[in-house]
Amino acid sequence: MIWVAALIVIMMLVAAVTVLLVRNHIAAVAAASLVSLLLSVLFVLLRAPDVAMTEAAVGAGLSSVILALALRRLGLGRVKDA
Amino acid sequence: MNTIALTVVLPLLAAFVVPVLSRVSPLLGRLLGPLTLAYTILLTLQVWLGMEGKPFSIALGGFQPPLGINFYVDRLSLLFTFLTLVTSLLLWPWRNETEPRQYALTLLLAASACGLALSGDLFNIYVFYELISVASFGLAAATRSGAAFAASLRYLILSGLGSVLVLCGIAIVYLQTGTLNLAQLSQLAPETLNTPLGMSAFALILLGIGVKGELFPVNSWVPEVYAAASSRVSGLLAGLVSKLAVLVIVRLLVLLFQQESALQLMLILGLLGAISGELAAWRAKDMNRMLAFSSIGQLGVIFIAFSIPGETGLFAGLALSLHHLLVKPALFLLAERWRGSLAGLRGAGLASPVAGGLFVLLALSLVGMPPLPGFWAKFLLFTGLAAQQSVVYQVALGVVLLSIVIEANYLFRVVMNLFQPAGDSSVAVTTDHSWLNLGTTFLLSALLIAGMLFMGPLGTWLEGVAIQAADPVLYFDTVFSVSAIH
Amino acid sequence: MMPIEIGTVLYAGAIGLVVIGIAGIVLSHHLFRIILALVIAEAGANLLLVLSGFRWEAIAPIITGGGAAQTMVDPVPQAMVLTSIVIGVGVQALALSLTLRAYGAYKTLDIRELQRRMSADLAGEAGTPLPQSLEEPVGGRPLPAAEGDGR
Amino acid sequence: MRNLAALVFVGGLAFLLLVIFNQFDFAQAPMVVGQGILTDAPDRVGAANIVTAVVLGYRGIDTLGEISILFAASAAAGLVLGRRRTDARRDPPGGFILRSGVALLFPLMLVVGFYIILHGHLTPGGGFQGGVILAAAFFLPLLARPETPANHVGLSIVEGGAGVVFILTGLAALLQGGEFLQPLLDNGVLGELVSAGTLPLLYLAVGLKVGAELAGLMARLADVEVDEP
Repeated sequence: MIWVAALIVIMMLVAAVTVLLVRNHIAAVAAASLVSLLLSVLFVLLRAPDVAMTEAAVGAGLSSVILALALRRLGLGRVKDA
Repeated sequence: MNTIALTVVLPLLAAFVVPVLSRVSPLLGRLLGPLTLAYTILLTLQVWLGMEGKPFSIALGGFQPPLGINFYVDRLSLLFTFLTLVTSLLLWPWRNETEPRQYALTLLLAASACGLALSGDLFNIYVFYELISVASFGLAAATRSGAAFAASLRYLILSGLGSVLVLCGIAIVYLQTGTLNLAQLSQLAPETLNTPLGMSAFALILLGIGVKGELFPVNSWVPEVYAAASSRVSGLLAGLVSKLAVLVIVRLLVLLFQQESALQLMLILGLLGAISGELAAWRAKDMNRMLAFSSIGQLGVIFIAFSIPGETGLFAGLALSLHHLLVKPALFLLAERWRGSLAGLRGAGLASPVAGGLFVLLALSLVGMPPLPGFWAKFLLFTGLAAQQSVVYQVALGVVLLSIVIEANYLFRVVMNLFQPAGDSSVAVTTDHSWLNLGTTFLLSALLIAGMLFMGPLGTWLEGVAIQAADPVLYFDTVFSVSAIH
Repeated sequence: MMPIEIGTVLYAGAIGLVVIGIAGIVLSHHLFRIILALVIAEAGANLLLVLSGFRWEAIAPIITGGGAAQTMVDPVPQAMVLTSIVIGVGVQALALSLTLRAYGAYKTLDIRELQRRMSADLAGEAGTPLPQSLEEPVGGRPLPAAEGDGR
Repeated sequence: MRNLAALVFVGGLAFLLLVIFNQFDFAQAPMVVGQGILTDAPDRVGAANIVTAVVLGYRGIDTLGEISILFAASAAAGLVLGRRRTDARRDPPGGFILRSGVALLFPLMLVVGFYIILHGHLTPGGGFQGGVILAAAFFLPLLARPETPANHVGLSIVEGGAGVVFILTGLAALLQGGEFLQPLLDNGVLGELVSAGTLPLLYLAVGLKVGAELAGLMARLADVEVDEP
């Protein structure tokens, strides 16, 4: 279990740093969504299925949709934006 | 007795209903909020008379306190519930063109403020704190100007940072003790939280909740929001919301973090806030900024007062808080028509003598002119500070004196300006204070005068409130004796 | 699991998220990034709370079948985290709405630029000169003298 | 200069937090309240999912606060974003695949959403998770058919109504002499669908409210143009 956990944690932290550093906004949203997804896997490992479901539905799903909609309205939603 | 939960629930219910009801009948929509608040004020008075000064606790959902959430009702929390409801009613957005959503947000603010005053559970306090935050973001942006959106957004970001810090603090407390119930924590605290660990939890929570309490390093939102929001909202935020944040911090301090270093941290942050706020207010060029910065300064003084150990500190802090709660919203209401640069206000006091007179009265009390209540509050602070042995408190005494001098200086400058005949520099001064604002200010000033006339009994009573609130053993016994009866 | 303990790894992950998030809030100047950073910091705090209830050899707090004798993990932090996740998404949506409007008004997403224009706006409304750095409490940042309108 | 101060702050915070949390033994935190609830909940509340028992029972007022926060956020967002301009440009309608996909998914997501909500007291899931799925279900048609705008009046009726149901359920207990939010009705048999007293009703209210609020928020953010203040 420790290696699984360590792997997930490392991926999560890398994704979190990516969110702040990547120039493309869509990629940043995707990375934030990945953080939530990995977090929800961690929650499953920690015996918190309720929290995992919520994190997956809210963090990885809904929150990304809201962010993407906002990006579209800000005019930053094009992938080619560097 | 358990009707006290209704002070939180009924405003929430009204808030849920208002947007829909306003579509059906605009009149009913406008009346629902004030009626609900008036009814809950009556309920609070009823409970107040029924409790006969003895604290009690109610177990929400019938689940006994350590497992479920309880509301702790003593004179302090009831006093703040009452003040919350009355202030929200006085500062209600009466204007015709108000959107129903703004009614809903004001009601949510009132409900969560009552919840903050009553709640006896650490995480529940966090939930109400978030509710009060979200409601105030909405209200701060309600003027719908670009500046209001930007100011509210910066406020939100700072508050969000604060929330994360509070959550980390709660996680530390929970890891250390395994419970969130304040009464149980107060019993466990001497063994578990009286450590550097507890101190760091306190620091995190202090910084997090301090965002709303205009605490020193996390108060950069204050001038922008008060300058961009409507004066009623500024009055609510400066008068009410900041006091409830302070109240929560003080409760946690009394119950959980009874250590000297916690008090000293708060003292130092309060000192920095007092001095930086007053200096900035002294340099401010327009009314709203001046009031905003002086609010930071006065909150700093309140933090200094609460950092005096024991009931002396509570007594002085409470007196200062109540005084500020009365005076600041009144000043903001007067400032609504006197927005803009201070230089442009020349002669405004002569043009509308009632408003000018009220401003002078409020300013005198704020500075601490002897017969007015402000003097007694500051007097209590001085005696409390002077009685402390530690050097830091002596320094604090000096700083508070200095801040009063600065405050007097800039307030009298404004007063002089107000009553100087408008010479050739005839800046068009708007003098038509709305009857509503003037009436509300008048009411608040009348309360101030009444406080002056009944200073003796009021002081004794307030000291009783402070003594009751300063007793963690009483808190514990009250919460757990009730659960035993259940 | 001798060399590294799993607890250390998980705590490091949670604190890492919190710190990365807070660093993003404090250091970033782009409003959208700041909001994303806020989301990450909140996620880290949530993980911290869930960790506080974990137990070895325990099952998820759901009673299945007949035997309820097994030990379970602490349900209280899980309930708190459920609450805090939903609070987080509400605050995030409000933050984005405000961002849209602030962008509509000032046409910038740089928070320094935004604050500069807002201060100029407020000062203009009040009829006072642009506030100088000393008027900000220390939490605020010094403003350079108004350097035109930028773009 | 400011960046340096911020870096120092962040570094200090990281160090502080690491030191703090290094002092705790992993998975050894005292479980005072948690243990009490684990022993008390099955008989007292009758929900097989103890997290649900905590969310709606022991900490019911937290949940009320939380749905109020969502309500406040959606009201504030509505206040900020304003009404949709009638002549606003709309997105082009979605293609055939999107439209038929949505037509297929919509009922499915509704069913899944309600299933998750109604089984919240038995299995993982509940009002929040199901509510999010309901919100997604109502948002999908907006993507496929932008020409039919969201029914904000209907959504506000649902969110207000669900909140009222939650509070009235709590008040009913108060009127009967209990405490606010005290569970009513019998617990029933642990693990059955109709059990745990009023909990499923409360979760249904929470789910509808969360769903309506999130759907409203998404629909507002999806509008391309709105009126200027």
